[in-house]
Amino acid sequence: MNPLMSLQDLRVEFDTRHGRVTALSGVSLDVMPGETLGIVGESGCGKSITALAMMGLIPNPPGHLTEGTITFDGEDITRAPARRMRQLRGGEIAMIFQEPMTSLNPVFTVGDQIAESILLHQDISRAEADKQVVELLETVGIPEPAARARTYPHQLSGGMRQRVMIAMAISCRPKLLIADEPTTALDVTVQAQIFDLMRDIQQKFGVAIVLITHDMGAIAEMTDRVAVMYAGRVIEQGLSDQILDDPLHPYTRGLIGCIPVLGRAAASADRLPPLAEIPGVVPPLHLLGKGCAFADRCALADDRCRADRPLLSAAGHGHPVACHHAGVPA
Amino acid sequence: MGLSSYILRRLFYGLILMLGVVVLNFFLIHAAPGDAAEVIAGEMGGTTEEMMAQIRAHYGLDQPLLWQLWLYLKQVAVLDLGTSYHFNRPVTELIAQRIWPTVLLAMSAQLVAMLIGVVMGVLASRKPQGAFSGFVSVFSTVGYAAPVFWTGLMLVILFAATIPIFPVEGMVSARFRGSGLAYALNVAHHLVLPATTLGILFLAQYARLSRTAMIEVLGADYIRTARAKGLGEGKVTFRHALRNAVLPILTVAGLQFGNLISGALLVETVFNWPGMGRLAFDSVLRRDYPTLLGVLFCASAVVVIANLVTDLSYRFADPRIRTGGR
Amino acid sequence: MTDTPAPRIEAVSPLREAWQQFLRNKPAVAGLVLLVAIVAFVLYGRYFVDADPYRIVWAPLSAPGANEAVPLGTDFLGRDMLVLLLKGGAPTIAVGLSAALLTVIIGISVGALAGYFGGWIDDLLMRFTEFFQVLPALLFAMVLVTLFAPSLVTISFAIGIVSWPATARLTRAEFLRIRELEYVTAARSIGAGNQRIIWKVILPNALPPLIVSAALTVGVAILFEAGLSFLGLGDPNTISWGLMIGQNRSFLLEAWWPVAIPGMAIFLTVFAVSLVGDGLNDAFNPKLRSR
Amino acid sequence: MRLTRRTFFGASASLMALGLGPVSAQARRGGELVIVTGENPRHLNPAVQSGVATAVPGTQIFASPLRVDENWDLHPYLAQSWEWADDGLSLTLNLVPGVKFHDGQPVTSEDVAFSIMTIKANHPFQTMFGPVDTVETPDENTAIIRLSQTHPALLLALTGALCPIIPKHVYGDGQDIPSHPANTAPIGCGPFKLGEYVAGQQITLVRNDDFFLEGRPYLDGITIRIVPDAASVTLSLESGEADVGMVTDATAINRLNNTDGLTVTPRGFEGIGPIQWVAFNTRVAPLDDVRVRQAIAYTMDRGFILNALMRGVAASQKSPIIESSPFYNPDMPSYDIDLDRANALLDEAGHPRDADGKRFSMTMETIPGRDAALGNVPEYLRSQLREVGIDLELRASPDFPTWAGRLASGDFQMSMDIVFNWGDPVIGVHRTYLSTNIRPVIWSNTQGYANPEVDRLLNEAGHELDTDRRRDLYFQFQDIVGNDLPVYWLNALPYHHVFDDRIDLPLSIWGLMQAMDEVYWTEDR
Amino acid sequence: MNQPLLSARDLEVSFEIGRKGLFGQPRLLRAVRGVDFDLMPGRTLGLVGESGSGKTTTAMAAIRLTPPTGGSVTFDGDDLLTLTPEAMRAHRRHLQVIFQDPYSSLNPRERVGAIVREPLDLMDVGDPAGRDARVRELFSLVGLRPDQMALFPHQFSGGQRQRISIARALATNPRLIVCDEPVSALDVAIQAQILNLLRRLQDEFGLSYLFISHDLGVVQFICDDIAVMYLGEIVEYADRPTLFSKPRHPYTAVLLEAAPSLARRKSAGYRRAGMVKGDLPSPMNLPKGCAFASRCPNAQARCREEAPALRDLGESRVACHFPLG
Repeated sequence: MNPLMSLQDLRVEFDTRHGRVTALSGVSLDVMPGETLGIVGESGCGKSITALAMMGLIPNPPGHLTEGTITFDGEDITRAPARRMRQLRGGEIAMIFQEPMTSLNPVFTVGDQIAESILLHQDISRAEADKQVVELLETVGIPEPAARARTYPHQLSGGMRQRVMIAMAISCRPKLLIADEPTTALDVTVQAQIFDLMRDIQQKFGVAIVLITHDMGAIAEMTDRVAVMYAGRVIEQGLSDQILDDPLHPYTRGLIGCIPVLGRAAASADRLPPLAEIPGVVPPLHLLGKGCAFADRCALADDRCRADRPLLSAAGHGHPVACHHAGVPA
Repeated sequence: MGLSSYILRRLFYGLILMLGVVVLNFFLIHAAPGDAAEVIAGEMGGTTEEMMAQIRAHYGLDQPLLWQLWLYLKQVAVLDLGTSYHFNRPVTELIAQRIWPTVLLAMSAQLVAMLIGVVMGVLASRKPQGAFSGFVSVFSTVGYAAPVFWTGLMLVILFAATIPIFPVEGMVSARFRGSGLAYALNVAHHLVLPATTLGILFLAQYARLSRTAMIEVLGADYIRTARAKGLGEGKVTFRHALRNAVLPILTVAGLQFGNLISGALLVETVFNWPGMGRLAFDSVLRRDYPTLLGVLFCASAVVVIANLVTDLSYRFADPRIRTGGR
Repeated sequence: MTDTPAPRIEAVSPLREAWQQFLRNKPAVAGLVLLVAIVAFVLYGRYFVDADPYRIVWAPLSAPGANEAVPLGTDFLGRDMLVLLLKGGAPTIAVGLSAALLTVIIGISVGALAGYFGGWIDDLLMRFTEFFQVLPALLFAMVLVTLFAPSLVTISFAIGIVSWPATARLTRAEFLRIRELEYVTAARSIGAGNQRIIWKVILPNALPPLIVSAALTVGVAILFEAGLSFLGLGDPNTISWGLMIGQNRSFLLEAWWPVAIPGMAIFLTVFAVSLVGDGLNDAFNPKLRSR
Repeated sequence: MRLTRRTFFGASASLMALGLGPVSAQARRGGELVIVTGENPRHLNPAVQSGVATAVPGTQIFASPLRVDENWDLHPYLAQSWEWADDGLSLTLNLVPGVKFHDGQPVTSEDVAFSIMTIKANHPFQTMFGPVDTVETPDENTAIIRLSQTHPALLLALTGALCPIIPKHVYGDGQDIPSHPANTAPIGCGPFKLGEYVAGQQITLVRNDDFFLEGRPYLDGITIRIVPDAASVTLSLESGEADVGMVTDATAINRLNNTDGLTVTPRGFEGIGPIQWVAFNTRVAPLDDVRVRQAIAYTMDRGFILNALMRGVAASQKSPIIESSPFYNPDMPSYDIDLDRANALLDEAGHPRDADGKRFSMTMETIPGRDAALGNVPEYLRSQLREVGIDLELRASPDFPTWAGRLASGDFQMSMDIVFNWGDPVIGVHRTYLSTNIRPVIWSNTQGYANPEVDRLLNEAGHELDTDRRRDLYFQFQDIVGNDLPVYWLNALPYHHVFDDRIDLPLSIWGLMQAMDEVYWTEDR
Repeated sequence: MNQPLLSARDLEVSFEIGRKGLFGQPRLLRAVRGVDFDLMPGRTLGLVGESGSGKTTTAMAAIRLTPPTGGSVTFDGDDLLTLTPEAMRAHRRHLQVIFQDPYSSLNPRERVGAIVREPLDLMDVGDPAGRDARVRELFSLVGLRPDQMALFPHQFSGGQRQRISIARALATNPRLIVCDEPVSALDVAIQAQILNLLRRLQDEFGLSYLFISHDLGVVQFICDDIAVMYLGEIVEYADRPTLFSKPRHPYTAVLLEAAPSLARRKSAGYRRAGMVKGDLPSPMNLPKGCAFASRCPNAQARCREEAPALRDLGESRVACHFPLG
């Protein structure tokens, strides 16, 4: 099967106060039709920029896509004309964002905003679009959809707004839905509702999803495959089970180990053992050296790590990982 | 809260404010040394002491101050602002003649400034680092820094002597006798320079403000959403961004009215525009109490009403306020 | 288990950082240079040109450049425009500064109390503020000046009285915003009282926009003084740029320079002040920085 | 005395023909006139309001008994002839019969009597009709003015704006006349009727088709446009927006002088005689010393004021009486600038210079107004007084009443002042110098000047009907005040009439303040 | 059982938000409704709930940083709510707070050394030299270098700032620290560092924590006792093993079901058993019966009529008419 979307060796640079810094480097990812790909990492690792690159929405200036190609459904869209990208965006590729509070325009009704998207990509009348709006709102589980279509975003709760965003995203039956931390700003019960909804949508429409998150729990629950990013690079990639059960990169391992997730000896009356820690912080992009970006925080790091950047490779392991000491227990 | 109850409440506060304005000004003006009778006597070209006493009695100036205030407030309540000492006519009549030229001048300056300013700001915001954006920044600083009367005087020099294509004085030609469209055109011709002078000041502010507001809005999440839908930049800018950037612009437009009246006062002086500003100035110089109080009252009323209109348009433009709660 | 590896980092205060940011802003630096030049001209110009500004030195309304002795020409009495410009600068700027100071003092006091305490205090103070906003500023200032006779003091006072509401609103907004921030609660949680929180915790953090607004108020006040002088309500015993415009205005059609030159001086001063103000605004407001 | 009377009679008889004569052959009917003025009237009734602003429209709407020409000669108007009694204590006016007010009511001697008594009671110029006891009305067309004492200025007081005949049936309704509503909607019997009055902006006058002088006025209408800004007045004349203007601004006059198609003339202001002077408060130190006043006079260069400040278009004025008046004494001391003399006088008066070269400080009042020109002389005086060690501080009154109040109450040291002669010295000159007129009102003897000899001379001149004898008395008066300097006269204000060359505009001593029924366009605009 | 260090009884907090019409009745938002809890010395009490549950308001009211409108709070035997402002200020040295947002909880205009020192100055603890030494000590204690004392907050990362906050809270040797979501704004790797640090400090100084969090994982890691809050009320109160193994309130069960877990795999075809419908009702118009009834999978007629009180079910206390299991 051909990938629905494929990023090859993507490099994105930004002009900042510190000069030009590399935000993404050598990022290669494939999204298969109908699957869910997770991209996980700490803030600043480049996962959101990857999502924007997929949408062709890297802000320019200050951003520049300097290397690599993006193909969608067999078409090279790396430097596609703006018109073509607009057709794809909202039509074939849709996106939902982290902040449902601010991602809807406060001065238009939610119905208007969904209808706008529909009218942009389908040649139908406004009345028909309005009908679709109500159907979509019903699909995403909004009660009294006809009435809600006439409300403004601020009259809805966060969860409802994210549902509206999803309705807007699926309005033109996209093949790919990019969800950038869609539940981070929501309460856990609402997060669960949204996840359930996304799963339903995927089943119903067969849409491929790219889920960007920092939450390993979400990865487990939602994704088929996962790419772990660190400092603008993919450092480990594979089936979600492989990554969760058998992480090879010390960073991935740390990331999984440091989460106080439920289910570990929950019922024990004793104190739980201390959490695993990754010392230090993510280095700023403008201070990256030529070695492994994780070397400063890594217990396994040696001179080679600091001098020579490991490449993503599946050689000798079950799945691709970028580490000289892959698989060595810390 | 419903719209009508909102308006009622605002009007109520507005009335209280106006009452305060009247009372404060009344006391301030009457606290000045000297005597209104001297004003009137002076206006008549000199007089005797007996006549001064007569005048005092005639205008009630021999009454206690609080009693005068009470009488004045009673008059104001029925929109009678008294009789001008200088013009010897009802103040309401004087103001009625003068208020429209001022409103015309202020509103045309405001409208033109807003329209052009917003367009400039929007264009500048699309390339915040671009040359045009830089021009808008500098232009707005220039427009802000030039004293409005000075700009006016410079325009007078330019258009009086060098390129006399616009009249530099008055609102309508002296010998003009037409009406209807011809009259409007004549007035418009006279309006060009004063409105430009006054407008430049505000144009600069609106350009700067809308540039900032647009840059701010264009960075908002919902703009990213609009782009993610596949909307073109034109629609993103004018449909999604501008509708939101208009809100801070409206706020400032509302706060601007007081300044607008102040600016109009100077501009009217330079261009001999027959508005309230000149009336006010004449009344200050002649200590024409009733006229001065009347002008201050009406100017405040204009500001109160303008603020109310701004608030209402804000409510209209921002559904978060219209539908209550945020 | 320290987070940051060894290299010592120098302490960079937010003010210093803003200053560095300011220095990167070319128009703002140009404005600052211009402002310093104007102030130097006004303060030290007498070392180059020292004369009684009232002295009649040449034929009235002599054009700039017509006579080397009076490079900027003469006014309607034949007084040296250059000397007048020098002497008129200090009062002009002084009025600007003192009016701005008054504006800031009243504005910050009212805004801080309203924003910090909220409730009925806020309601009351805001009604009071609205009241002053409804009064047409220039008209009201004219009334004040005529009542108390025109002098630099009354003019500064009048300008201050009519200009403070904007500062008060700004201060209030900042206080409302900062009041909700956690470091204010943190200060309270370690036992800081209202006085300390208002003046030592919130105010320093509210200052950046207030400094910007104060800088711009200086410009506004200078324009205001010029407007009053132009209307003939300036202090007749103190030479100011506005007074020069007012005095020479009736000769405008015969001689443009006695009006244009002080006008230009006012313009340049306010222009410089507002460039600096804008620069400060950008420097203090990192949101706009990257854009 | 007999001679004088005959002179007056003669003048009236010979010129009667002109006043009532046939329409001038070359005069053309039609056209309108736009007059632009910086003066803003309170209302339009000159009977109770002095000043040019009211007088210009007022004299078009109201007619007076007599009129005067540019040579101070009198002519019939509403009165077709007049006759003095031998004792000079009564004057008989024979009115033109059948004259009607604009509302169609007839003009009778009752109206004349009512008008004169109204003016006597309400007009600020108390000396004008002060000696009038009664006005008798033996028949509809005859009015006899009875005087308590001889009054040489009476005939002039019956001309122009000084004696508008107002309708008794309108103003006699018992209302207070200074605030009478008809003052802004006046009914008169003059050549023009009020069209529209927009206070502070514009007065439109339309031709009175029933005017009693056959064929007059020639113009269809007059628009008086009130433009308080000097530059604007100039520009509107220059651009042809206005046809006639009273221009008071020196710069503007120069500019207009260079404009083609405009006549610019100082004529027409002989009557009002606008004099600008520096007033001294002779009651307070150091100005109670005549040497100090003289020293100050010596610091001022009239030539500079005339040339630099008045831009060469104002006339010099060395005397209390306007120099174009027959009573002007040309031998007045002129106090040409002499700083040494000034210093010497100040030393002599006991005001030595201190270490910094300063003698003393003084304050000077300035008249508030939008016209900065009024502040120019004080500004000049400040510069000059510094040369002789006097610091001058200007005290700006915020408004006219404050200034007037300070002068009236003697709360001043020096002040600028502008005072009009108003035709006859009795009306406009005596008030400033008579010690009996030291009153707390403006434009009285606010200097507090008291000289018994001056009082005597003026009182005598005020009753003297013989012109030569009167002139002699005024010459003596001018000699004394020229030395005493209760005020220091600088110049006549640079008032000029400016009008389109195509207008035939006879300018009497009252200028535009007399009926403009004889004005016509020599060709179409 | 020994005395609780902090104990709240029937705590109430209401806010006035606007009025109906021009002169109408003020509208009240009841943010905290009759909350009782006891925090034992040396232990950690967790207040758990979603946004709007009133957990932060409860904690802030308990230490009088938000004025309570009813109830009582005793700290070490003293009734905090009746103390004079001066006495309350003196008590604050024993009651410290760590805030949620590391970016707004430190005054950006003060050097971090001064921030940590400020409580010592305000409480007049020790002499100036001693205070300097104490600040150095605190910096090492939380894993910062003393030479960083001269820096300003914006020069630190989020995790470091939270360490500074902790140092400030520790400065006066308090007995109780209120931790208001201290790690929710941090990346997971940093979160672990801070959680471990908090626990280490607790052991070292015998601190008591009132710990507020929406994250059950974090709560499970650090808390000994847990109170689950919903719309201003405590709906379940139990010790950690009990709560996580045997949730009795349907809401607690729902929370546990919704919380992220590595155990639920898409690959294994995981489907959530059931989830609450809709959103939190508005606290302005609370229902007559149980606040959770509108979203509860087990709600019955009685739940909508009658508000359940918190009752003792042996190991836990639950406010539900029909507790689970």
